[in-house]
Amino acid sequence: MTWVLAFLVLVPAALGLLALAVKELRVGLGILLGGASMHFVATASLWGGAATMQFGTLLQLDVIGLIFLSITSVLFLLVSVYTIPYILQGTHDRQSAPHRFVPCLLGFLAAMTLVSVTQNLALMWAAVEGTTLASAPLVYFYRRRGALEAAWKYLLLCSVGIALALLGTFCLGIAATGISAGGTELTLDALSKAAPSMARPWLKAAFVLALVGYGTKMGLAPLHTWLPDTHSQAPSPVSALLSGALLNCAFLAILRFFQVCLASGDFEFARTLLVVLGFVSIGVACAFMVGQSDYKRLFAYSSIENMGVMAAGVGLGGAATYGAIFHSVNHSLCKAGLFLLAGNVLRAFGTTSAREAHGVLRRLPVTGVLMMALFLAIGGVPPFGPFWSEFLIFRVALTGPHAWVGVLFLFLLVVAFLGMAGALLPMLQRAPGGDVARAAEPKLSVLAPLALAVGALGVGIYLPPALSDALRRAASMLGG
Amino acid sequence: MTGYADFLLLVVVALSLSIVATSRLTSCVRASALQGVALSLLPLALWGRALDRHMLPVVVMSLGTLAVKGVVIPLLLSRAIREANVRREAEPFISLHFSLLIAAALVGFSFWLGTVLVLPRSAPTPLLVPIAFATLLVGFLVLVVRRKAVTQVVGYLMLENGIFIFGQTLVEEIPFAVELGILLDLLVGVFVMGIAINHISREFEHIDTEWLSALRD
Amino acid sequence: MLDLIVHAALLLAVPPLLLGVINKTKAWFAGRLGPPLLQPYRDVWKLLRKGAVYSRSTTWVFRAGPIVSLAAVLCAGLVLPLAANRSPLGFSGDVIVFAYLLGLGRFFTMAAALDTGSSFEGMGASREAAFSALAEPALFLSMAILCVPARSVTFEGAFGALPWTTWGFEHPTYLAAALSLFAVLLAENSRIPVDDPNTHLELTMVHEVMVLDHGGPDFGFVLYGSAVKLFVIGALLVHILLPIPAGGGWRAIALLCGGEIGVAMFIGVVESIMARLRLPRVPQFLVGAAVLASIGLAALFYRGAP
Amino acid sequence: MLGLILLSVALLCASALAAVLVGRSDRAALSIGTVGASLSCALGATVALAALLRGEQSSLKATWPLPVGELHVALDPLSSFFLVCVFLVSGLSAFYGGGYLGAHAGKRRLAPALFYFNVLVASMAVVTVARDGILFLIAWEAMSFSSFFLVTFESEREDARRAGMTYLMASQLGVIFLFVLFALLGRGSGTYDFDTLGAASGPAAGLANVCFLLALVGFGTKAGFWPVHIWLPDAHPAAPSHVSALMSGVMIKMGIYGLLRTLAFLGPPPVWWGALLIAVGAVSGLAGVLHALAQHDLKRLLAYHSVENIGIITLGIGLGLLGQSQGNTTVAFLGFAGGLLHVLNHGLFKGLLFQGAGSVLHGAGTRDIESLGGLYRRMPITASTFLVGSVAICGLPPLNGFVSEWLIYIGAFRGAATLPTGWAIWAIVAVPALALIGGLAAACFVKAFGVVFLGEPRTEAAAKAHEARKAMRAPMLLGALLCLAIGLWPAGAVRIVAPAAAFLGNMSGPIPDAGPLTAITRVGIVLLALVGLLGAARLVLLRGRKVSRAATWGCSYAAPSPRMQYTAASFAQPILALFAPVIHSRVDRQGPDGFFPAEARYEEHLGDMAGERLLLPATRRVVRALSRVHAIQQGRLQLYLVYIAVTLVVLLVWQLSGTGR
Repeated sequence: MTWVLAFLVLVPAALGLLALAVKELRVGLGILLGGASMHFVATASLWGGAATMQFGTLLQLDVIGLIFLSITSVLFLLVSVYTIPYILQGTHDRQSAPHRFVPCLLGFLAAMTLVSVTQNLALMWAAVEGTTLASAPLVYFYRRRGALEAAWKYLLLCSVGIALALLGTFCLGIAATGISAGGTELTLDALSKAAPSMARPWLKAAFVLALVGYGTKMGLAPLHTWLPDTHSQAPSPVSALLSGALLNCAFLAILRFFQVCLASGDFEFARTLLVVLGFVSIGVACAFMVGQSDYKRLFAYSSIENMGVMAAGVGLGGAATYGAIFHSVNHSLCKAGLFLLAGNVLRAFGTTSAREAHGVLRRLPVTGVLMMALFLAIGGVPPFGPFWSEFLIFRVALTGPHAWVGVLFLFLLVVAFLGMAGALLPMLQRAPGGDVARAAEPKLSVLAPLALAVGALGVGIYLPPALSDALRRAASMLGG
Repeated sequence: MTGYADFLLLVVVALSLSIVATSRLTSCVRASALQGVALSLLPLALWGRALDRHMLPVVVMSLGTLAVKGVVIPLLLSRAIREANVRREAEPFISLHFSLLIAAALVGFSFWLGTVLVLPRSAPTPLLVPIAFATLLVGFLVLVVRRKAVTQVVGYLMLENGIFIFGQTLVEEIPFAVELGILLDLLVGVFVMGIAINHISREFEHIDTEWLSALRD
Repeated sequence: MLDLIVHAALLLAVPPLLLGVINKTKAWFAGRLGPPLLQPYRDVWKLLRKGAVYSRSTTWVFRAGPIVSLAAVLCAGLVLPLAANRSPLGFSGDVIVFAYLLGLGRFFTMAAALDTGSSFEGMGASREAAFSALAEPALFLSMAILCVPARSVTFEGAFGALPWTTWGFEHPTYLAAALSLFAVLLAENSRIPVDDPNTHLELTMVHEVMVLDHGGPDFGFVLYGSAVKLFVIGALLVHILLPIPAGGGWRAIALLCGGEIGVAMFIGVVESIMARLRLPRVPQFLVGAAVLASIGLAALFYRGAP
Repeated sequence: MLGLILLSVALLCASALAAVLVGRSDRAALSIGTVGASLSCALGATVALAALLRGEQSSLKATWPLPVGELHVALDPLSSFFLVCVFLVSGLSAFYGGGYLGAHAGKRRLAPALFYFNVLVASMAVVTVARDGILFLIAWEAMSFSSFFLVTFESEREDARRAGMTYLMASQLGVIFLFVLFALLGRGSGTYDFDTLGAASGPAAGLANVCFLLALVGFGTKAGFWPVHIWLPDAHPAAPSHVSALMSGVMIKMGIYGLLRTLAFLGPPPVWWGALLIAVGAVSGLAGVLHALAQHDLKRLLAYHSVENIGIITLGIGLGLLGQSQGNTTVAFLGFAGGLLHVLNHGLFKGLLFQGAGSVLHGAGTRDIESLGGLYRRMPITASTFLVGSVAICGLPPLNGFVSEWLIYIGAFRGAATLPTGWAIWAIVAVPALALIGGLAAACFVKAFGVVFLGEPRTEAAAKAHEARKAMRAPMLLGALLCLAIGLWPAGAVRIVAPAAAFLGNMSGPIPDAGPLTAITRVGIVLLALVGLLGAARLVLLRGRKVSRAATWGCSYAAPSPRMQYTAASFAQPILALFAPVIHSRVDRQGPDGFFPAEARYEEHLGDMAGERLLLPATRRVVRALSRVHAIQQGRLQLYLVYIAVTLVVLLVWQLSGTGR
């Protein structure tokens, strides 16, 4: 059974190389869809399996990884469904190379999968860097100056951040050396075993470096600066994957380091750091969401906000940890859907300015309704999923030692919601300018968002016991 | 053998500072190439005594480093320079002298870090940690104060070099494959950056990242 | 039963007399002979026997105005004790009904005025609205002065609790109540200094201008209604000022009528010696009354009367 | 009983979904939605009434699939009473809406409106029966958002969207307080079940005070206390009229309900709560009626009157608390009963008035009072019912508004007479406040009714106005009848309110006597009899006499025109001039100048002081402060790298300093 882990990583990679050879678009899309569904099936098969499974020395999967892996897999499947009409009748302008799209996507998938199925921190580092390299060409899919600039910033900032993360990994390794004779491997288990007797300075340095490094990738303010540019310039399916899956991978990497801190016994400093960066992220994101006129940037900032929520949740500990993991599920569902819908709007109106693209509800009824629903969902309106996760975190924050933290948390969330409303509601509700004609909405291009919206509503109304159980176990592994 | 190691480390620092101080791109690239060569020697100098134990990793690592950091990447960069035909840094954000001062301060800071972060095990040389941090931070400085894309890549390389130095302490811990993976990542990374630089020079007629500040709020 | 008959008789018969008294007083002050004392009765009777002319723009609201307002004041008169401490409709809480019945009458008078679509009558209605709104607090505050110490919300209880043995400076609060009630009376019945009942320039009128278009029986009702209103509020005042025996009887009736006539004469004196206020100053007059009453109330609480 | 209530809720939701499913055809959606809503409201109202009269107390629990709380609903007198209000007014509005929306059929998709309307009613019902904090908050949010979508029903209109945004801001910022409130209440037990919250005999005094203030602001935002009422005068006019009727009639009362429900958790109230509520009520009432006088938009005027009436209700509740805290059962009962009865009454006559406004809008095509007039002869039913509503809302006998205000008055007088001096003053404050509010309200509605329905039409549109459809007239007539019924039979109305009021003052034993209510009936009958008598007398007198019709006497002015009638603005001017300092008025005038003055104009814009002096500037300041942060995202890669470096160094120093040897 455990060979599935290798399968999950290798198959997308191999298919990616295969697709590189193929020039015919439809074939490439076929490969994409095949790879995605295979990946999905394989992932689904893992849910029945043991709590943790290992393959070789490098691949190892626990429940946390399983959750993030499943998110990635589901999103990727839906995104690849969405991609078919997007590429075939897409509006990619001069010299954009659609045939490079599929290989990069598959490589991206492989890297992200590797992040969640390994527990060797060094290998995980390599995988995260791999995600950057695989997705950079995707960001620069449309050969536009803006896209180029975004790609360049993405590449450089994330590489630098990742470099710091590598340093952090090394620090951890150094901290672990000399505890058991003959060195320890950089695997989570070994490190956790060694953790209690690690030299604290190294441990702290390691966590700080990892937090800053992977935090850059995860988009925690003030390290988030690449995120809005990239998300707004990349093609919508890519933005959906970046926001819904990639950020989670970075978060997972931080969580691995956090686990080591937990094992070491003194983790309060880590929690404090997470809470501080989390709140900074939420606040900064709020500031940019109020009066934001570019809807794709708006969604990007909302992602930053939600990353902050997750970090703060893990930092607050207790039931909030559960909330944080649950929130990462919810956020991926909502935000991926929103970005995909943004793609539809962008195609219909040809602008990313919320002020110019108005009358969505009338021009694109299905897209408009879905966008409204997902906006409410991510805004934390019951009974959608995010409401629950955010409420759990809020409750812990308010009943904790400093009640004002909870109040601040809630206030910032509401401000963010209102900022989003201020930009989106006119865009959705205003009367369409000029022709009121309904624009075409291909079935496949609303199918994926619909599924995501249903999912976001579903986990809010009825959380499947399997999932809630997995969340609970993951939370307990993270000190919740 | 640690004498050689210390010597090499000092060479590395000197080269970093020289990169900070020079404005000609070609000499920046050359200096970083030299740094790569010095780094490729470092494993031998450090682990030469223990070659019997880690023969393969050490040798492969130094050869790989030599190839990647000493040869391939410099060639890539100089090609990029030739295509974009720029000679020297127009004017950095901060004057060279001042950035040199800052670099010195950073070196000082990294020595402080060295006092805080003590290698638990008997280290080959105490200079390892401070120099690693120094290289890293100076690389950061270069990234920050220079405008040209090429120099920024050079700065990124220095960053990586610092980490590489750091990694020297972990030859046993890090599995072989992973090290190769890291090297590969670096290579591909710089390769992609090189492509990006080419696109930039084609788009904007030069590789000045000044022009890359259109996306903002 | 007898009480009821007496009550009704007083309520229906006396009011026009008061108008006559006022006019007589004013004439006497002006050195004129003046109209006969019973002239108001004749006016009403004459009007009731006339036909009517209605504006084309009016609806039944216009016709309902005089009827409802007269009905309201009559009802208020039935709520208020006249020559005895008991009234036909009195009950615990009747003070409030009393005030709101007056309000009902006013509402329909104003509506009727607006129904004609004439700017003059609209103007009158607007002024009436403003002044009466300001008069309400004064009315209620002075009633509170009566009710709170009596620990009762009925006229019966309030009047019963009035301390007759020692009056005046022993109980300045009642003086305050009486004064502000008198101010309310002047305002409600559109008397100088609030309004001049027999001015000739519509622009300066308040109440009279509202009923410009009414004629015949309707105007008769209006005239009679205002008289009844005067009588009713006057009766309230008289009850505060004079010890009317709770059991009723001839002496009570005499005291009431005497008191009413006294009030009417006093109004006449005021109208003769005062000029009417400029419209913008009227609110100050009413607010002053309210302030006076609240001072009285404050004094009441200060002395810890309840 | 409870089961039936839930059944009607389910019916509402089902009809809502059905309306969406058949959304392609407006007619079908309209009929399904309306019928479903009316039926379930009828069912719910009767059941709730029965439960109320039988003093039913039943509860029902179910487990919840999520890690927080559990599904817990229950009935008690308070809930039953508010359920009666909700279902009664909602039923009328739904029926009216059937006719009202019919006019829109074909022009716009109606399914959403019907969907959200039914969801709104359902959510209000759930709010009143919820016994678990989470469920309560979810229903609350559902209520806010469904009403939000109804407000923005005509979302292509700029003002509707802006109103919606204001409403959204208000409700979301308000709900913060509620979340904090419940989280604080559940702090100890970790559960939000109302039983446990209530059982704990109230939290510590300090926490209780905090909770009370939180509830005051949080629920007050929905109820529309001054100055957090600011969303209300925008939202009500923007919404379709049957929705305005619903929102103003019952939805804002949910704020009152929440406040009352919270008071049950907080243990015995300190006396200053009552005083504070009285103050809030007086201020809201006066501010509301004054701003109402300043309005020329009929629905806006009515919206401000909602603020006024909420103020009256709050006065009553404040009195009740005052009495309760002093153990004075009579005052407590009178206060609570008056407040609650006014909740019902306001629901009835405000619903009626908004429906009337809707018919005017529908018949004459404008809400601007100044361009109406003379509608009486064009839409008699609407006009007569509107007149009834106006008299009722002014609290004049013999209609229902009088009864509730009377109770509050009596309570205030009793309180003044029996409470210790320090607090008796607060009781007596209520008296002149109510009196002034009443007087101003009368002025305002004479203006509204007179200028809209009486006199001559001021514009073509008004002249061409037509009467509302049958489906719209029926509920108005029914509402008017109910107003009269309660006014003439107060004893019955008080019997409905008494259990809830007794529950609030948690009084055991016999319900105290609310005074001789039959006497009010007697007065009312006598009054009507006198009116009839005099009317008959008039007919008798005029028989055989010459009755002729002529033009209004214009003081012998030759060419009168409808434009010369007294306008609403001029009618209200004397009062507004008196209160100018507390109303935010902006005058924009260009006087005639020069020898041949070209033009002269005078505009006076009367805004909302709370909005334009308090809340708007505050919001602007916050937004400006936030936009300052944008400086950090200014596009330079190098700068971004500096952020990373600085963060790294700062965190390293923070964490590592002191850990060295």
